[in-house]
Amino acid sequence: MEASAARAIPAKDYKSDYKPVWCPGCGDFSVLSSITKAFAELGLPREETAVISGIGCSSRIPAYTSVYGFHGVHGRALALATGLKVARPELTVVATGGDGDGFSIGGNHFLHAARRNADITYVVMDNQVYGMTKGQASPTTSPDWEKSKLTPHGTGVSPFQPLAIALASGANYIARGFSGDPNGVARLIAEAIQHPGFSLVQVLSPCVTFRPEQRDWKEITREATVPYTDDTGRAARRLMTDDGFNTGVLFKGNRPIYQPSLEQSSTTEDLERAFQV
Amino acid sequence: MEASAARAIPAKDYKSDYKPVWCPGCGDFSVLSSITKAFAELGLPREETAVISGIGCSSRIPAYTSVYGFHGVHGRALALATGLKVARPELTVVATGGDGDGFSIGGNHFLHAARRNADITYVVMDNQVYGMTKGQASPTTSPDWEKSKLTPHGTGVSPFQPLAIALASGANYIARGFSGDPNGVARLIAEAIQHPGFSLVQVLSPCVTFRPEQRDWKEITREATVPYTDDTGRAARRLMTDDGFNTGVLFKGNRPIYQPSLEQSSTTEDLERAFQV
Amino acid sequence: MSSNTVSIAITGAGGAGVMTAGQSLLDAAAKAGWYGLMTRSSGPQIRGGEAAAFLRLSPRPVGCPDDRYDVLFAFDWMNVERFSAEIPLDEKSVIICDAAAGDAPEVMTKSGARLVSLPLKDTVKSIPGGRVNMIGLGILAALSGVPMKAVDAVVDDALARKGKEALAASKAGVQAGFEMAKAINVDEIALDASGGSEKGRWSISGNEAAGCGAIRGGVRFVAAYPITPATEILEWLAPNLEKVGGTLVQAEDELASVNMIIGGSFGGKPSLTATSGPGLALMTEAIGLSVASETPIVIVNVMRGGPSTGIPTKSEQSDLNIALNGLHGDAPHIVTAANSIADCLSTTQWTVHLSEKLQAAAIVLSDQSLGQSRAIIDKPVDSGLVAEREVVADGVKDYNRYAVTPSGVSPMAIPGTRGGEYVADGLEHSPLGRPSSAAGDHTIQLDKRERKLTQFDFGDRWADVDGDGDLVVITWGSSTAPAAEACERARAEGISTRMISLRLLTPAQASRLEGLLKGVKKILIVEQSHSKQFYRYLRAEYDLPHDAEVRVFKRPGPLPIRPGELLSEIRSWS
Amino acid sequence: MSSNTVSIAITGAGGAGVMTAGQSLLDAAAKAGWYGLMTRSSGPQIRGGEAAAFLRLSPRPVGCPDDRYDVLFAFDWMNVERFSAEIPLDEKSVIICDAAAGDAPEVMTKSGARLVSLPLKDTVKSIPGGRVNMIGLGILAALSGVPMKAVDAVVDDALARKGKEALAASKAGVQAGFEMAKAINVDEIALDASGGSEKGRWSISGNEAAGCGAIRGGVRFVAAYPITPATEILEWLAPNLEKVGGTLVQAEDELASVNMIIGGSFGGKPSLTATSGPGLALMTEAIGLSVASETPIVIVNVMRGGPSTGIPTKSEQSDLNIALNGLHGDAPHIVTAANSIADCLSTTQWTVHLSEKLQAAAIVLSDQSLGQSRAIIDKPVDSGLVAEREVVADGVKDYNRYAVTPSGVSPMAIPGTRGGEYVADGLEHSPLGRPSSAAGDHTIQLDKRERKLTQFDFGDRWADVDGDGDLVVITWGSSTAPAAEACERARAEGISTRMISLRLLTPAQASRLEGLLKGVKKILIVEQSHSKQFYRYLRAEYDLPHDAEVRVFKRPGPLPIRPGELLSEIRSWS
Ligand SMILES: Cc1ncc(C[n+]2csc(CCOP(=O)(O)OP(=O)(O)O)c2C)c(N)n1
Ligand SMILES: Cc1ncc(C[n+]2csc(CCOP(=O)(O)OP(=O)(O)O)c2C)c(N)n1
Ligand code: SF4
Ligand code: SF4
Ligand SMILES: [Mg+2]
Ligand SMILES: [Mg+2]
Repeated sequence: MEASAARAIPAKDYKSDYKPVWCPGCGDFSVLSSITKAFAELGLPREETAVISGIGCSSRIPAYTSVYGFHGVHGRALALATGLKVARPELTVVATGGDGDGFSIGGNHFLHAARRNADITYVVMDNQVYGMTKGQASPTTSPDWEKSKLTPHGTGVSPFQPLAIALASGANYIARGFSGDPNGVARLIAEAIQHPGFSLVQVLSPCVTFRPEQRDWKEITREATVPYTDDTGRAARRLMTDDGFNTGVLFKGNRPIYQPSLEQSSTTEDLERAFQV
Repeated sequence: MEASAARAIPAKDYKSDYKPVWCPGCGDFSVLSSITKAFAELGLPREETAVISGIGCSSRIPAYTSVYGFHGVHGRALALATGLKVARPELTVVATGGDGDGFSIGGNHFLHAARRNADITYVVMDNQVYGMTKGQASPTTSPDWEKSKLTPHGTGVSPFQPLAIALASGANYIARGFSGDPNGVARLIAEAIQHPGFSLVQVLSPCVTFRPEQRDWKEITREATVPYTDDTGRAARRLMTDDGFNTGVLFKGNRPIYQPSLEQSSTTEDLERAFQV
Repeated sequence: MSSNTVSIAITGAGGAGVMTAGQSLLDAAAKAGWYGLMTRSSGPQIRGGEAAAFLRLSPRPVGCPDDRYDVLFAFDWMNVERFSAEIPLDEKSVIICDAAAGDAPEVMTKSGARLVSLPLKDTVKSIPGGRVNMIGLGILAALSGVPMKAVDAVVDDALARKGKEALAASKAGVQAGFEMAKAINVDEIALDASGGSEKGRWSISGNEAAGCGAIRGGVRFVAAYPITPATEILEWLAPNLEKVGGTLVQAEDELASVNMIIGGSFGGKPSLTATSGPGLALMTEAIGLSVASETPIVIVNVMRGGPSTGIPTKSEQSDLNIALNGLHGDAPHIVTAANSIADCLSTTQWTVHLSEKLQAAAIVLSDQSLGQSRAIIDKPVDSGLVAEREVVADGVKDYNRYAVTPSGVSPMAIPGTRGGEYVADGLEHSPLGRPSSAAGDHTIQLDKRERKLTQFDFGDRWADVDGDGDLVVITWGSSTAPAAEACERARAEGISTRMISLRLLTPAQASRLEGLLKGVKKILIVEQSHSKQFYRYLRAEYDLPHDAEVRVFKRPGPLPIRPGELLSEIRSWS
Repeated sequence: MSSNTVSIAITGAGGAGVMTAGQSLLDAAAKAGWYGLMTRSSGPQIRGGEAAAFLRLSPRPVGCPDDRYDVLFAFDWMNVERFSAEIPLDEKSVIICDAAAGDAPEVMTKSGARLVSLPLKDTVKSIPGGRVNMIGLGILAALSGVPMKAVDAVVDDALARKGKEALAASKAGVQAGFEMAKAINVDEIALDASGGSEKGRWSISGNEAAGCGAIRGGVRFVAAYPITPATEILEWLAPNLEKVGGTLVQAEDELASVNMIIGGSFGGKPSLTATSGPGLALMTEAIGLSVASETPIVIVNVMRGGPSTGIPTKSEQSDLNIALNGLHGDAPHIVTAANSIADCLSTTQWTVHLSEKLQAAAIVLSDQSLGQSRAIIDKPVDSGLVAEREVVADGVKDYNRYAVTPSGVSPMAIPGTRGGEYVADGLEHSPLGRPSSAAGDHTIQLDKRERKLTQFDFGDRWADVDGDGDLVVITWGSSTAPAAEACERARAEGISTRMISLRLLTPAQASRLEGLLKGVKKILIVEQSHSKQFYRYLRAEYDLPHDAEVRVFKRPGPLPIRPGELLSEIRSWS
């Protein structure tokens, strides 16, 4: 990477000239800025960077950046990102998406990407709702939210704990941010990219259309007072009892990274010799 | 349930007369016995009981019982079991299967069944391998196991922690047993069935064919010395640092159960009135 | 038939109140005893972008948009070019717009339509709390001939709980619109209000209709994952199912939802899910399980533009292939198709009945244009077809779940039935239900699963057949309405045509269709797909007469197939 | 042609060494310069149950099992009835069994085969460390005419590292068997050992061949989830791919594996996965993503008995429907089929080439009978067809990923290429790659994706065509070998027949096939499915001559279609 040349790219140049489809006021605008700021801070060459997503409002993000991207199918961003990273280890691979995409239909890949611990950064814009399909409960929705016609008495189901699950699965870096603090989120993303292995950055990103009450998040979120730990036992306890509004880095580990070597040692003819009688 | 009449059924009558396809010495024989013992202990009416599985050696178990059963597709036992339980709450629903079925392809349903917390008992015969497909690594396989041609240098990936994940997801009862102790496992299963909500019983059940070294498990497994807790924070810490060989009940919670009411309050005509102009 | 109907397009920026105006006009037409259809369109913005409502009103039932619009009502010109392909105008059309909105764009005016610019924003200023869209409603009601009384009744219903002032403001707006309309010569457009009759009319979308058909058919368990354009089926079902003793589970994904309904059905409850293409693709493995284990399930698939994520908000008939042939192995199942909004109800109900009767996996095909459009229809007659599963009685002896029977249907034991304990299996099995890889068992069960579908008498519902003549139009689903209207118009011109709309796609009713096609010389196949999926299906399953000329009118979404296009096709061939 | 080949079935309980005996005999035949085929069968037990090895040896290439077996060699009679349907015997057959094994079961003897009971267990007692299966090997080698020298060489190879004693014991066993065989009159069975030639012969299974073809074609990234009967492709690839600079990821499920290879391919690496029916069903949603985003991927689908979990260890050609039509939306893609074990290599290689060239999703169909059987074949010539993706150069300006081109193929930018930054999308899109629901963009891209497949010249590989005559046999995949052998035999009898085996199933090469069928009067379609999937496909895609009579020979798995059955069919028609 030609760091100095690359470093010259300002954050705005990581944005495309394509107008987001998001509702005015959607938290995702700010997450887009945080991502591009993080890219600028790290001086990532555009052509060596890829943003991969699934389906949802938040998953529209790749098209609004100017790097390589893939807007795949619902729930499979991490699988696609893993394939890309393993096949092309020199690229910076950032997966993005929503709480529905990542934790509902995509839950299995979330588990296994964290466990596999390839060097991928996963930015989840958590708005505790399915925005794109017009307001159903997501795994992170609280059990008593009654505004979705699909669950008229609320889901009655305890919310999904993405950070605790990520930790139990094997993620190597776990952080939470709030879209109301774009610079803070940018720092978390930049650090996540730099930290080896699977990094999760949960960004609380309000859906002003279907969860207007989330505008209050700016009052509720707070920077975590306890510093992060690298002890999984302590982190587990902390994340299990966390109320979901502490921001900052919550866990940084040293778990082994998944990256098979791609060195060649034989020719096809060598391999074929084994078939000879 | 006519308890007294039902209680008369001996464990062996919960077995069918169909010969298991398992290899001689397979741990699953003993798990089958534990399940039928648990049924007998609880005096479950056969017709009110269902065993639901996916695909794998372990998932063959329903056919070897004499209760209702469903041998579904790979990885979906918990989804099918959830549908059955929600639609027919009065039945006792036990899901069974292997570590591949439950934690690899079935990982997402594992997460969400635990979170939903319907009153289902899930018995996983964990042999840290895909037995049925002749010996590939499963999520619980240790990273340095090199016997599978698919991962000739080992998986290089940290093992899946089923109990920690179950806890983080919301399971209400978490226990571990060893197939070498069929009575102990029977007790855990019986208790799991009685405990409301989603109960996980991980049974270490050796695959003598592809993991012959697992015969050593009888030396390694031990009854947990610390009693179980109902505190999720403490349980999280404990399960994250657990070495995988402590047996017994490890967590019992009081999390809310998922069971929508099935009472009727209207007729179809009532509903249709809303369409009238 | 333009003479008997009026077609109106309403466009405007987000917040302009396009949908409220359109919906109120439709409701008012219904109150007046008319029929009508309203479809919606919007730009790419998730919320708050430009929107369009397309209405067609008539004293006779209306099945699809007309060839052209009588009126385009533009609150403003914001991104209106996005809709221009959807709004065919001509010299007889009237474009009504706000004088304050600036010049009408060329793409609209080049049609030669008469442009009427009215001082909407100015007028509304004089009405405290008034909104421009209510003025629009008044103008459009007057233009189409909907009586003021009906509009008032709708406004009353809608705004009663908003308080007196809001109500008064709205009424004043409507009234102002009515007055303004006098300035436009509307005689060519407005219908005769007296045509209507108010008996038992329903206002319903195809998705609501599918939900209602499910409940009528006896469905009591639903598990599903939201997806456009099927979600409204679930949103209607969730609160309603629980009232009749059923329940709906929002699943974590489509793999879960389809397996959950297999579980519910195994438990004896008629079970259903609803989805669209991407979700259906995820379900096919488990649909195969339903086939092999003979556990009945119904999947309503509301088609949208494909492939892949495609065009989620637009209609297309391109999931036919996967619905018919998307399962691995030899997996006979049922595929039906609703051919109108009202038919979403009766076809879903029928399909639940069939699925339960035949212990079969069944897919109902609907599409976005049916599912998300709203129509004024006659209250659908209840066919009385409900779930009637053949079951064994408590205490059954020597029970063989997959017993070989002449019909191919083997009585099922529902958990709770003593003596019926069996294990349902996706592995091939013996009649007793034990896994078997023997050639004999495989053939017996393959035969049985095929036989129960091919030997069953599906009765008259397999197709809608209308008219006579040796030009036959064969179509299905939402292409039926434009085809039917084209045939009707052709007949009015003296061209005799017959229209066949297949409701039962598989098992194919070969002898029935082939009987109808005997001696036919011209066959026009109509479908909304790019790769002629329906045409290929017809070739594969039926012997079309060798000496007939076969033409295919096909086009992918998102633009609807219009009756006039098909009429031209028919005319040019006669 | 029984006269030129020898067919041997070996059966026995788990641990009897059935597979070792069979494999050694095959290897020995190969060493002798013969060709051969060995397929396996076993009971339901996961491990250690009864097993059978079916061999056919010949100085000429062998594609499928023969109609009958010359020899059944039974180490014991344990559950042998499980295999009886797979082992047709007649009066000319010889059943050899251990005198200690008890009476031969009626199901075997009723064929009228000559029963030879030999003191195997008794004999082995006199050989310290000896095993019965080595005696069997000796007997069978003698019976079939495989020279002792070749058997010795094989035993040397196999047992070298087990130490001298083991080697000696085995050789003694083989020798004893050779001696014993003299007691049997074998002249009618044994082949002339001189027929062979040792040049460049390979021993390979269809699954290994597919793996090898993938690597030859340039595949360097594989992600997959194990499934019977495809796993061996992955097990061969994992250790080999890494030697040539590629890698294989064991994914958590099939949804992950297919999306992973889309990611790898997006990254510029030719990427592949392998699966079977249930896994393919789970992949169809993402295969649609490959189609819409034009990211090439290859899926090798090794078919097994269906539907659902079906019969995992047995062969069937019943995933044709899903491979062709299992995607939602209009999703043109490539489907090829390997028609022999050797062809698993060349068809996979060719398909990788096509997929990359056309930026298309491609499915290679193989099946259990090809994938898990082992053949002695000539070393396959390298076609030289490799991945050649059309890409843009570093520094490209004004790049449009989905640019409209005459060929339909738009040059791709691989990450790392400056100026090529684009977003691949499963939503319908403009040429630039931006989401679009406009009718114009949809049609342009649908046309382009179709055009790139229909306009491409696929050359001669689309089908294997052999012979002449106005009876034409049309078939595909593993049904090809019995069909070809039946045609050959028919020709030998003076019945002229032509055999067409389609290798390229979609895009259908209509004009090519129709050209071959001009004037043909009799068409025999041969396939291993229950619901005539191939026949329906042919009807849908090709105009079969109106005046030809079409007959279908179809049967589901698990029993193989035998050449003699087809010959009878042909004969009865001539
Ligand atoms: C297979 C499949 N199922 C369902 C959908 C419909 N769908 C699109 S986005 C979405 C949920 C998005 O929620 P989230 O990921 O939280 O994103 P948000 O819109 O809230 O940012 C759903 C259910 C789909 N596109 N594909
Ligand atoms: C969709 C699908 N993918 C793959 C398979 C193949 N398969 C069958 S069982 C199995 C793994 C079983 O492992 P586990 O659940 O641990 O059971 P065990 O045999 O070890 O008891 C796999 C991969 C399948 N049947 N279906
Ligand atoms: S619906 Fe919600 S998440 Fe989607 S763009 Fe609007 S505010 Fe954002
Ligand atoms: S392969 Fe392993 S898990 Fe399967 S039956 Fe044999 S011992 Fe048990
Ligand atoms: Mg969300
Ligand atoms: Mg296992």
